[in-house]
Amino acid sequence: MSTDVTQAPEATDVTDVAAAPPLAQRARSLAFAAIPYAVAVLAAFVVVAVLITVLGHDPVAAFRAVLTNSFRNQTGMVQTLHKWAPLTLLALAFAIPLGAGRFNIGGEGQMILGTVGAAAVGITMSDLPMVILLPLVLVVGTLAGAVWSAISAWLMESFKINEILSTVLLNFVSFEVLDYVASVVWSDPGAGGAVTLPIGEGAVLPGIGRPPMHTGVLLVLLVSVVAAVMAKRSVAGFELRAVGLNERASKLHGIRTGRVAVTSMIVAGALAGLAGAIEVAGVHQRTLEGIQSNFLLLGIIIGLIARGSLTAVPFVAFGIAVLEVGAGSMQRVSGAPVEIVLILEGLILLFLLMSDVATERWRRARQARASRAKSQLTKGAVA
Amino acid sequence: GCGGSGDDAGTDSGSGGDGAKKQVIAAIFSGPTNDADYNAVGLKALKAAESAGAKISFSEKVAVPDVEARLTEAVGDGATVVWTHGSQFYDATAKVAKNNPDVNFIAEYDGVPKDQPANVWTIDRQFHLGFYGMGVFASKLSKTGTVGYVGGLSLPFSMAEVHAMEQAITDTGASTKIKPVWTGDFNDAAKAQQFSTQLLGQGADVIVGSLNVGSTGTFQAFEGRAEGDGWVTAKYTDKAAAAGKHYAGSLEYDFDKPLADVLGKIGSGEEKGNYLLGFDTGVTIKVADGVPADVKAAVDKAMNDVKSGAVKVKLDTAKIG
Amino acid sequence: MLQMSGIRKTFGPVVALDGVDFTVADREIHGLLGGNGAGKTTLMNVLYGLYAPDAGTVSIDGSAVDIQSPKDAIAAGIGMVHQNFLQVDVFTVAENIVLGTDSTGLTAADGSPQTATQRITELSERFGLSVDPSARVADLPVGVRQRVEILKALYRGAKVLVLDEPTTNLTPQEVDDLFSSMRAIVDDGMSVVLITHKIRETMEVCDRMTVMRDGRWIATVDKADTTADDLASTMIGEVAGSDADAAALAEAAQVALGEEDLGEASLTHPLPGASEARPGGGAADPVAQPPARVTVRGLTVAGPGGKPLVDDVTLDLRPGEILGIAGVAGNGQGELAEALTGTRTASGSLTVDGDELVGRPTATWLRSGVVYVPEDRQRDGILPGAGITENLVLGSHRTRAKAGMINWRAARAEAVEAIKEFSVKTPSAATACGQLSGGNIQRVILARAFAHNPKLLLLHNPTRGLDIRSTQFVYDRVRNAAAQGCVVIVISEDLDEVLALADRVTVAYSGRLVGEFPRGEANPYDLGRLMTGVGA
Amino acid sequence: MSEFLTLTITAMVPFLFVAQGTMLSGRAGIFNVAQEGLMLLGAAVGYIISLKAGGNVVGIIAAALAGAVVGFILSWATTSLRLDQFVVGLALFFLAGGTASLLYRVVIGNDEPPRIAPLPELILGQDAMVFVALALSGFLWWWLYRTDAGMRLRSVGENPKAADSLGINVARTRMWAGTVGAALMAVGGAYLPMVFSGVYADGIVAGRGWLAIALAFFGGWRPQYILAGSAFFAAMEVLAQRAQVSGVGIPHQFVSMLPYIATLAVMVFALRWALVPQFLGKNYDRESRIVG
Ligand SMILES: Nc1ncnc2c1ncn2[C@@H]1O[C@H](COP(=O)(O)OP(=O)(O)OP(=O)(O)O)[C@@H](O)[C@H]1O
Ligand SMILES: Nc1ncnc2c1ncn2[C@@H]1O[C@H](COP(=O)(O)OP(=O)(O)OP(=O)(O)O)[C@@H](O)[C@H]1O
Ligand SMILES: [Mg+2]
Ligand SMILES: [Mg+2]
Repeated sequence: MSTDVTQAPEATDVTDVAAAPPLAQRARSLAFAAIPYAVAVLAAFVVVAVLITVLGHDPVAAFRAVLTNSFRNQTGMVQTLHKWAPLTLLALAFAIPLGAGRFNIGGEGQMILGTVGAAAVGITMSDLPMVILLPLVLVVGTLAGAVWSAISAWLMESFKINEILSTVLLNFVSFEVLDYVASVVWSDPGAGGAVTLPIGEGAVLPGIGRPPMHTGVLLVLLVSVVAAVMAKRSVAGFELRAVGLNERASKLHGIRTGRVAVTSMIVAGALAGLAGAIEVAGVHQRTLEGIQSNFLLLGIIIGLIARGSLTAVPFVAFGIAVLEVGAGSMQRVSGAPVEIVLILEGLILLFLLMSDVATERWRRARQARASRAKSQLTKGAVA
Repeated sequence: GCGGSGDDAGTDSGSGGDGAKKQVIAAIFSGPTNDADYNAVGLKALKAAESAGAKISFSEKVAVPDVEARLTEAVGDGATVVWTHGSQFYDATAKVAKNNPDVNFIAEYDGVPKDQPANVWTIDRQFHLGFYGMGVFASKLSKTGTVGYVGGLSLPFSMAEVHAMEQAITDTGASTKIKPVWTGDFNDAAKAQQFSTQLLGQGADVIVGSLNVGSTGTFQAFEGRAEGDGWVTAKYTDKAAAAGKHYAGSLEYDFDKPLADVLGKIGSGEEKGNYLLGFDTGVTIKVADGVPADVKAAVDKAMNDVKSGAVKVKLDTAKIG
Repeated sequence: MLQMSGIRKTFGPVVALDGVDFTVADREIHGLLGGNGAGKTTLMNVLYGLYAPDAGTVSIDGSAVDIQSPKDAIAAGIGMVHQNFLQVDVFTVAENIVLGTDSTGLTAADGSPQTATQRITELSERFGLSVDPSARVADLPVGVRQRVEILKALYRGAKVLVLDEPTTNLTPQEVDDLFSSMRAIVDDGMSVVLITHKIRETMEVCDRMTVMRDGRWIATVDKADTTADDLASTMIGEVAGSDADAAALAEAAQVALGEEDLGEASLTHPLPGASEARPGGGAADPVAQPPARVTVRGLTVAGPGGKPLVDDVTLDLRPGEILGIAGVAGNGQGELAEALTGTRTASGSLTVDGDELVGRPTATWLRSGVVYVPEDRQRDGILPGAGITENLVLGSHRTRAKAGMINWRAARAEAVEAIKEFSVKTPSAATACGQLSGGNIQRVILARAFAHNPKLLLLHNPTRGLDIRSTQFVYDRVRNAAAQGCVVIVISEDLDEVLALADRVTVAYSGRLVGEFPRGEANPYDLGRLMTGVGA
Repeated sequence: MSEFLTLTITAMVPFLFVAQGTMLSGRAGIFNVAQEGLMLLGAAVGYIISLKAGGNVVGIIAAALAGAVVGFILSWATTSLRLDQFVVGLALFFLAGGTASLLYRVVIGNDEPPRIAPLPELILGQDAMVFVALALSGFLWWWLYRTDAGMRLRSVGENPKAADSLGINVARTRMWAGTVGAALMAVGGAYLPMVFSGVYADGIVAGRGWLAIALAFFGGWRPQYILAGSAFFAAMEVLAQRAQVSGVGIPHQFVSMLPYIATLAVMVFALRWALVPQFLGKNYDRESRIVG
């Protein structure tokens, strides 16, 4: 799963492995690499356009909404970044344990616990000044997420209970926890849903710009840079990958594999918890039923599209955030039924993956042709 | 930050249009508008507004975390009135309203919110009023003296509904017992079916549903029972076709008039207010044909008493269960 | 009867086979020889339909066959025993054997096929391959699993049986059994292709041999027309033309040839870089004995049934000393190796330069200079999906890090050096280690081991599956490390190897170390008796 | 039959279909994660076809076919193209779920949905699908452990390379196991409107697809334990509901946690059966030396 390893430059001569290709060449190859993805998105749009037309709506308006919504003004951008933040954290929460070969499907429950922890502090200590309250809210949310994933990690290490099983079940438990907190403990009587009371003023993440973007976005940016650097360069990142690649060999070479796996799960829970805390402190100022949205699934998808590379996660997350924000407005703008969005997203995903395969096949075919030509040439020379 | 170049381009594009004060309404629905339930009722009202000359657009199946984005986009696209259908959207609506003082907002709220912005109308659904009538209805229908109440989430409004039913029973001097349960999901029909079956098994013979599309499960629980052996009621819309022979009626909500009224007030410059939903403004208990006449009479009387003020229904959100 | 011609196969930039021709006659045992990464496995995988060749044809009995998949190969009468067993661990022997054949006649009684069981028993008797059909293969020792693999092929009525380095996993007795089975198979009208690095084995059992090098066919010879030495030099190639290299390779060639008098040979012809040069000098130099660098006291690994897997092992090892531990596989060598390197919980004591290590985490052992080259390299030695660079860093990743960060640029540069120094055949340092041929994987592991500057180096079957040149290379490296004061323990089932390397030889038997012979006093006969539990 | 038993059995049936479908695909190495979407699609197709064609049997068959199409796409994309099983599964979850809603919208429109006839009772007050589900579990057990084809399928999930080397067509085995497995999942979805609600609604599945994945793990990917596990889980669910109906004095949110926590608790004491196919979710590439 480790891209850092498998995507290294294609060198045929051992000696030039250490040298990186020049920047211009890299930029160009990056641009070329983007073409298949663009084609994939386009293909998905074409299929969906047919569908929209058949249903009697205007596909052009629909797609204009999808693609431009994030960029046409600051509001779109802020909305996109507000989506990007939890998506990135949830994707990391999936990708980090994945590095160690563990599937954390519990990002949703961990995030919910994060919102509950954050809201609990934000509501009960609402009078504290911001310098104390805000950090406290974020820390408690993070810890709550970590504790939730620690349960799965503990079951996994001590009882060999598959983490997919335990995280899925704990997600369902977390819904009940949230329901209890939002409709019993700190319920907002006026809200027609399970919604808690608002958190104190001092617990709110300050915004910047107009419309305000909450500073949680910057926090997530920082977290993703740290995560990427740690994954690429740190001992911890290496051990994580090693455990995922071969647990036995890692153990024989001095890595405490159990500890690495458990840590990866707990870090994941902490990140998901932080996502919850940021949603509370930055967006909703409370926790509420449904606050987890579909961040878990999108996070998994992002983590997998990034092939576990933590460096790629924030970029992929941005792409998905643009799509999500844009797709959401499609119906209002074009009148096309809202289900089209799901179909579009599903197709884009499928085609993106397929474009990878197509590129790879094309590249291999070209390589094979080239190497055959070369061998013909050398044979000719000998003859 | 995200680039400092632009001033907000979209905001004033709508207001500069033709001189006529044609309203451009954008609505936000929480579920699918073809649910034959709460969202369908909303769409109907919106369509009515369209017939009355407004320009409309809407988003459905909007999750709470996404509503702010949908609202801002609607404003950006030139909506002059934005309506969020469902009180879970109030907070986001108020927030966006504060940022967009030139646009009018209609939100729903159970009660009167604190710090209601100057450009926000709220519609108070007062579910407890309707359920007072349902209390009379169910109590009269029950032969066993046990009525099951099947809710989704145990929200304050749901508590108020149960308390209002209890008040109705006390007021009518009956000794009917209410067994309230919450399935955890307004739309999970399977859970509703299971709970209803258990309630029926435990001696209840009337099921009062306070669900959305999950209500179909309460109907299904009567499958295999003889006609007349128990009754089931619903909320929001007439569900006679789906419910079958045990259907006693429904507490129906119609938003056509409330929406038209509020739009009218906004049109006449009244930008903030609280619109109360009650038996005089679109709420009604529609009793099915097979229901005994005395029951129907009692329900009608209860509705009239509430409407006239002869009966004061207490709003009690105290926790149960 | 079988003819492959012009076979070409590339993996990305790697040309694994370059126009190879290969023929097998009726009723012959055909040896396929060549260095690591020569393409032997690849050629046979092409034959078996596992790899689609870029070019080339296969014909059987004169008519061309189109082999797209193992199914076609099986239908064409080709059977193959793979270098790494391809078995379903949770299945029984019988299930593994009949899997995929038509109508296995499963019964409800014990979930194992009745008629099939009969046939398996019959086959195993006929060819001397005894197995228990109802045993779960995961629970079986390698020797038996090997037999299961052969039975799988025979059960399908193979006419040509390919054995890819079958002897690497076997004890000498088992090798003899295997060879007689092979004879029986040939007598039954089949042909066998035997891939091996052991020239002795080919000379013993093969009728003809083909030598490959660098993905090309080099020569095919009759046994009658060649000698072991000729074969060795053909395998090694042009380089052997120079005298210096030839001399350097002689010893490994001897091990490969498996000359019986090797014990003496090593006494009478001291080899370059051998004992005298070393500070410890082992038994050969009794005068100036420095104090022990590694002491082991009562090292014991508890076993599941009360009987310890490793039983009260006590050793004193001087700097520069090479201890050889011979033994038949399954006498607790694996557990002993792991206990001696801190990768398995054990009781007792082990000190390196006075530091007690038992009970400390593996990382501490590594930091104290204890380095382990495990036997099962695929499973225990590498991160198959990671590049060579990362594999070389494994184990030293903590010590080389500054502030918790690894300098990958430096690591890459080192890797490029190591690849050159250890002649690892790879397209790049970023190539996934799992893609390398068996022998090249071992080179990577050794490169990593020596880079640790070990104080105690434990090698378990270090040259299994290595070609002559690599074997010699390993020996030189081991002696070099010893010359610098490293204590070396070589655990090997290859008696020749133990005798060639060790200053002192002992035998693992049933979890204990029995007997002890200084260099030169050990002879294969005595050792053999200890190994089988007869002597001492 | 006692009400408790009847409720448990009916609650178990959809889980059983979906978890056994998950198991069947999984034993061949295909880890389907589109259950939630497949159940929705099954429910929508089952409902619509039952309504329009006037019979539950046709509805169930149509649902199975719709599921099979999705399963075929999953299997093809992961065996022929070797796309990541998880991502494709999630993409198909979106696609299937979206298609379900869209179909319903297009066919039924905005009207109040008519109810379809419930599944008729067969014997013991249980409908035919109960017996189909039980028979299916028994059949799968027999087929997996007592037939050659079953053995081949298991080998593909445990060690596809070994299977391949014995001439077993790994891709084909995975193709049909993935297809049939998905069809079963859709049937599990179709059961919902036929028994619990009479109509289709977007909220009808409510996470049961994800729970079915957990149940496949809970049952150690073996049909007999999946049957036991689904029954246990359903019983816990009904028990929790019973507790709420009778009123136990603890907030119902905590009572509702019972099935999930009980399942985890059982796992703590049942390490032994917690097996997972070795190649679950891993694509097989014949020419790659790297396993997985
Ligand atoms: N599946 C594969 N993917 C990539 N490269 C491969 C693959 N199989 C073989 N190779 C490469 O082809 C070359 C020949 O490998 P092969 O395994 O045939 O060698 P061999 O002669 O069997 O060596 P050994 O004696 O070490 O087993 C090597 O360079 C190897 O890295
Ligand atoms: N002697 C027997 N008689 C009847 N049935 C048996 C017998 N042995 C095993 N079985 C059945 O065969 C199946 C496999 O049994 P077992 O408990 O060994 O599963 P397993 O090997 O752990 O599973 P898997 O092979 O899937 O990993 C089970 O359904 C078991 O009940
Ligand atoms: Mg080989
Ligand atoms: Mg078994």
